Parts: sequence; C-alpha cells; structure tokens
Amino acid sequence: MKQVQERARTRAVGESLIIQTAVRLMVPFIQLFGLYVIVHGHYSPGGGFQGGVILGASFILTAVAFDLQTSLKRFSERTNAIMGNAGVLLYTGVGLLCALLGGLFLDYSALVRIIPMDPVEWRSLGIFLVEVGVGLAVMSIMASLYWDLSSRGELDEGL
Amino acid sequence: MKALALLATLVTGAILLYGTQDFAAWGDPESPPNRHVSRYYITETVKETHVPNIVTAVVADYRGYDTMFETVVIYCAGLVVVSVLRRRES
Amino acid sequence: MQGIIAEIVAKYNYWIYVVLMMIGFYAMIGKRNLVKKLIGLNIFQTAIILFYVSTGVKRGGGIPIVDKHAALTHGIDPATVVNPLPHVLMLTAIVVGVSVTGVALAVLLRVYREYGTLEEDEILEKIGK
Amino acid sequence: MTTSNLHIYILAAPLLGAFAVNLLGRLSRRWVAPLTLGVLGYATVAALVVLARVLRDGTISYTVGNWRPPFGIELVIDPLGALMLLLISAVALTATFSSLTSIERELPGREHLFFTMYLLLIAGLTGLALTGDAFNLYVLLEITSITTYGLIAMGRGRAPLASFNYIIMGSIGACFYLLGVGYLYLLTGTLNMADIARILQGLQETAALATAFAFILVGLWVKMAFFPLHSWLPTAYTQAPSGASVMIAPLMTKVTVFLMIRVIFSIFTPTYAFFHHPGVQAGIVWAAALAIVCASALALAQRDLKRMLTYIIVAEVGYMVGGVWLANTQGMTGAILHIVNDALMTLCLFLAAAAIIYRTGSLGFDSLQGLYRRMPITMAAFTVGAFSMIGIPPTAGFFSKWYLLLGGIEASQWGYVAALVFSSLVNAVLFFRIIEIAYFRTGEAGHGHGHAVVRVEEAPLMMLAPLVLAALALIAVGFGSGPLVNGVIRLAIPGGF
Repeated sequence: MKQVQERARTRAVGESLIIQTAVRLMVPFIQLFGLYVIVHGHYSPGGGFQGGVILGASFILTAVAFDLQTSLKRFSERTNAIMGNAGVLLYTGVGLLCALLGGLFLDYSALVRIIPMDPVEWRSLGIFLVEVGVGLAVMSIMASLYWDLSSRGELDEGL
Repeated sequence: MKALALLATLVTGAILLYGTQDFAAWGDPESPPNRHVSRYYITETVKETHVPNIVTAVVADYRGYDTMFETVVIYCAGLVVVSVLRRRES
Repeated sequence: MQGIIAEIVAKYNYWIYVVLMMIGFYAMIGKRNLVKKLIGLNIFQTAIILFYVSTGVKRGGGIPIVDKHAALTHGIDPATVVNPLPHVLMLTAIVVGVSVTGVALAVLLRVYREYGTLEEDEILEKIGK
Repeated sequence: MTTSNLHIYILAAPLLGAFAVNLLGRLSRRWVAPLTLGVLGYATVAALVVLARVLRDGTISYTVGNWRPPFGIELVIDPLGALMLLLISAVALTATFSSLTSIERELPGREHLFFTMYLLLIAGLTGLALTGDAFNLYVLLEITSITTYGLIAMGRGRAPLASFNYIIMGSIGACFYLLGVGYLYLLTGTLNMADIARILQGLQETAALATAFAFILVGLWVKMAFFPLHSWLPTAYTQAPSGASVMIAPLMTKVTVFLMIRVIFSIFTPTYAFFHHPGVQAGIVWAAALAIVCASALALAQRDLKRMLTYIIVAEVGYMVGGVWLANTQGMTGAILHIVNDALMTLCLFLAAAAIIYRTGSLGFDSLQGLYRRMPITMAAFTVGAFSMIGIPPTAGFFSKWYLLLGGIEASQWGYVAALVFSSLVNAVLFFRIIEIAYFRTGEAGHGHGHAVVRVEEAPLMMLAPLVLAALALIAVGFGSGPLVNGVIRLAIPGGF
C-alpha cells in the first residue's frame, strides 16, 4: 500500500502517453453516450441514474488517467456542487411545482397550467425532466465521491 | 464469537428458507407478484404515460416519490463524504 | 425425498440468494476487519437485489420495453413481459447501497486516519490504552 | 381524497430548505440560521394545522402523483401520524436553537454542511410519519440512517468508529426490513400497506408471513436499539456532536417505535401480531422487561452524563416496546403517550447536557461539581427532566408510566410491572446522584476558596431558551395528559382493540 502510494506520488504509475491519449479520445464519446442513456431512457434501457453514472465515470476516468487536478480543472468543485444541488432541486422543484399549481405532489399532468398540452404527454415530459435531475445529481455526486475517497478528502493528487 | 456469528447466520438462513415454502415456483407467470399490481403496470403504463419503457415510467412516475428520495439519498451520501473527510473548508 | 428435491429445483433461486446472504451476513457479524465487514454488507445487499429481481422473472416473458403503437392500439398481453416492479425497486435499492458504501468508505478513512489500522482488535487495544 | 397539499409541504419545506442552506450557506454563514429556523417554524405551524384537520375530519389519504393507491404511493395521515408530525417538527425546531450555537463552536466553517444533513434528516423523519407504502418506508429509513451516520461521524475522537458500527448494525436492520418486505411482496404482489393487509386476510397461516413478520420486527428493533440489539447506540450518541445528539436522541428511536406500531396496525393487523402465535406476545413483553432491567443496570455503571442518558434511552425503548406488546388499550395508550413524553424528556436532558458541555467542556461526573451555583437555570430545567424520567407526579413522565403500569397489571405481566418499578428506582438513584454531585459538592471547596469564586456562568440564551421551553413543555404535557389521551391518542388506537 505504502509503496504504491509512494510510486503514485513520484508519478511512475499512470503517467503513460498511450493511456492519456486514449482517454482524451474516449471521454467525449463516453459523455455523449451518457447523455444518450439519459435522454433515451423512455425508449431503451437507461434513465437518469444509469446515464448519470456513465457521465460521472468519464470524470473519474480523467482523474485516473491524468491526476485529480486535471479532472478538477475540467469539472471544478464549485460547478460540481451547483450541479448536484441543481439536480436534486430540479426533481423536488418539479414535484413542488405540481403541488403549487393545484395538482398533487409529483403529479406531472398538473403542469398543463404552464404549457397547455395533452396531460399524458406532460407525464412523459415530466418523467424526462426528473430523469435529467437524477442524472445531474448522480453525475456530480459520483465524481465527488471518487475525488474525496481517493484523496482522503485532501483533493490534492488522488491515486 | 465466531461460533455465535456462525450460529446466527445459519439460523437466519434457515428461517429465510423456511419462509420460501409458500412461494410459487420460479418464473411462474401466475405467482402473486406477477398478477396484482404488475399486470396493471404492464397493460396501462403506455396508455397513461406514453412511455414505452415500463421500468422508466414506473420509476419516475408511479413510484416517483421513491425515486425522489433515492436522489436525496445519493445527495446525502455526497454531502456526508465531503463533511466527514474534509479537514477544513476549502 | 423426491418431493424435497423437486421443491429445491423449482425454487433454486431462493437457495442461491440465501447462501449468498449468509456469506455476507457472516462477514458482517463474524469478521474482525472493518473492510471485510463492509464487503460483507455489499454481498448482503447484492443477495437481496438478486432475490427481488429473481421474483420478477416470468417464463416466456420479454423485457419490459414495449412497442408504443401496438400498446396503444391493441394492448399488451401481460404474459409476454416480465414483472417490472422488482426492477424498479432494486434500482432504488442499488442507489441506496452505493450511497451506504460511499459513506462507509469515508468513515473508514477517518477511522484509519485516527488509529492507523482497520483491524477491530488493534483499534480496541489502542482505545483501551 | 383531499386536494390540500399542506401535509406534503411539511415534508417539502425541510427538503428544499436543506438545498437552500447548502447553496446559500456556501456563500455566507449568515443564511444558515434564519433559513433553518424559518423552514422548521413553518413545518411546525403546518403540522399543528394538519393535526387539527385530522382530528376534525379523520384520516387523510393522499396519493403522490395522483395514481390510485396500490399503483402509486399512498401517504396516510392518521391521528397518530399527525401527532408524530407535530412532535418531530416541534422537537426539531426547539433543538435547532441549541445546535445553532453549539455547532458554531464545535464545527466552525462547516455549519452549512451540518445543517443541510440536519434538515434532510428531519425531512426523512417527516416522510416516515407520513408514508403508507412499505417500500417507501425503507427508502426513508435509509435517508434518516445515512444522515445520522454523517452527523455522528462529524464528531471527534471515537465518533467515526462509533458511526461505522452504526452503519453495519443499521444496514443489517434495514436489510432485514427489506427482506421482510420482499417476502410480503412475494406473498401479496403489492407494496401498499393497506392493500397488503387486505390480501393477507386470507393468508394468515403461511410460513412466509411469519418469516416476513419476524424479519420486519427484528429489522426495526435493530434500528430502535431494543436491548440485545442496542450495542451501537450508546457510543454513537455519546460521540456525536452535541448539536446533532440533541435532535437525534429524542427523535430517532421514538420514530422507529412509531414505525413498529404503524407496521403492526397497518400491515399485519393487531390480531395477527398479538394473538396469532401463542407465546410470542408474552415472550416479547418479557424481553422488554429484561431490556429495561439490563439497560438500567448498565446505566448505573456509567461515569459520563451523556453516556448514562443513552443507556436510559435504551431502557425507555424497552418501556415502549413492552407497552405496545401488552396488547391492551391501556398499554398501547401508555406506549404512545410515552413516545411523546420520552421525546420531550430526552430533548430536555440532552439540551441540558449540551448547555453544560458548552460551558464546562466535559460531562464526566467530576466536572458537574457545583453546577447548581454556576448554571442555576440549566440545572433547574435538568431537574425537571430528571423528575420526569423518574416519574414524579406533576411532570409528564409519571402519566405515561402510570398507563404502562395499568396495562401491565391488566395483562398480568408482573415481570414487566416489576421492571418498570425497578427502572424508576434506578432512575431515581441515577439522577439523585447527579443532583447530589452538582448541588452539594463544590469543586473549589477543597482549596478553601469558598463560594465567592463561583460565578454564575449560564449558557447563552440561544441554548437556555429551548431548554426552559422543553422543561415547561414537560410540565404542560403532564397537566394536559388527560386531554391529550382522550382527544388524540384514543383516536389513534384502531377500533376493536
């Protein structure tokens, strides 16, 4: 354990041109796939949680292949916190909005009072909205879990 | 201690197996979980939500209240990890 | 004897999950290493997930994603689609499991920072001093 | 079905308040206190209105997402649930004043994280009081657990280790509950509590039902720290930051006891739970009696005030479990009244402990010397809480104990009655020992300084006011027990019981 940490500190492990280039190429596609899994959750296996995990994994992959700082540069802690909160707020906010608009909590068909549309279509759209919320929250929390656990809360170099 | 743990484990497992005697055979289409609520989900979901993926519809709409708390759970986890591990506020 | 074997074969999914559950449960209460306890917890949760998902299986059932047009025009035969509810429940339970694992790992890191070891006996010795 | 969403706002307020505290608290610490207090104040007022409405109109059924009950998730607000809603939000509001002050000192710079988790915990507890769905109960149980793990682990010293033990035990409890629900689901094919109860009518004899019953009960017992399964509680609650323990200690175990009552009444029906398996009911009452005796005896051995209080909590859980399983109206009334009273007593005593630790920095019995002179108001309130814990008449604790005793006598459970009396005596010994130390012994006396040195050093007003309020509430609930029992608790006990 100590030895591995020591080697990681001196950058003998992980600093590989092949890996870094491959990761640089792969990350955009992973993220695109994550987005696809979220938005295509209505028609194929997938949804907010699964897509969120894939998106989070892309940031973790950057952190593994380069180091934590690189990953933090791409996705700063501040953005992470805002996105995590935004995700949960989107879900609860949609739910509360339904209640405030005169329906029941999380009754997406009550949203017809905003945009008049078929209530059943609004249910479909409501599902999409909350799935995006779940995706945002899961993505940022997964990344933040990895950052904190791999660096013991220091956010210095990571593994 | 180890013997006690082993005994507790065996007793738990035995009780769990004892309870399975009333269940239908594996994969039986007429078992209770395949009848009551799930039949309604399979036949009505698409009409009521226009979402072909039944799991997504049930997750985010019929049982959306659960999923909201599921999101809150993972939010809590992120929060707990940050507040437990960070020594000082960055 | 024949009856018991027939019973086991018809419900072998329960036997598998119970064995898995017992492995996890024993690790949680019998092992003295904190990480092993955590791994036991994960096995336990996996066993429960397996148990739930296995209850959703239907012989001759397909995936719970259906053809929208066919469904809207002439309905769906419930026998052709597996039970979606256990999958839904387990999606939630998986997330809960991930969260608990994350929290437990963070707490373990704090324990390690405090005592320098994750063996319960050594920690108790250090506290006793 | 009702169209009013007021009870869901009780849940949504702390939930959204938590996110607001996290976001705005990052910018400036000044946001934390007003947001937390405002949200909880709103929840308390709304809970009062909901309780009045439930008492007037009867049980409210609310369907989240406007789906018919067995398909969507149903929320059920019966008189007992409404009472719990009020108890949760009022206790949390009172505790918050104190924890705002103590957290400022104990966890400087992390207040917004602490209070986000704190509010999420309250939202989870509120959800538990509302829910009528067996699986939803599991998810909410996990929310309350995860936030509690975090709040406890934020403490110093042994706190992370205590929190890890709690994670393992709590997860075993939750997993057992989930297994029980799984068995019920396999048996009935539904997750709605009322629907499960309806289908179970024809399945009373099955082994799977007995297994589910056993696993759900054991799971909840682990969560509520019923005696042989209590090992996680004392260290966890002692090591938690005092701002967290003033809220967790009064609420967590009590809400779990409420859940046990909910599960017995709504899923299994009292007939099945109490009378179907001969011997089980009496056995559990004996186990409760044993729990009371052992936990009280363990409390005697402690040399730290907070740790002693945690063992008293374990004993009180024995009171309530025993009271429920006496299976008669008196015992059930006593158990429900004791949920309310015990929450208030524990709140009062932990608030006092938080105030003392704020001033003296320690809760070892030695550091309590001369506290009556240094902190007269704190110790007066502490004495009221102690009297209630012992069961001295005008305070609330007496009345619930009275009902529990009556129930025990009615059921001829003499072991339980004896355990109650024994525990009251032990509590008297415990608290009079502390009062003796704090009143008669003065730390400076040995050095010949006399009384002149002892200055009055009360805790800050933010900690003192809730403490006095909790002590007054104990006396008020004591005098108001009659109306409380007749007006609310009798309604909460289902007919034919």
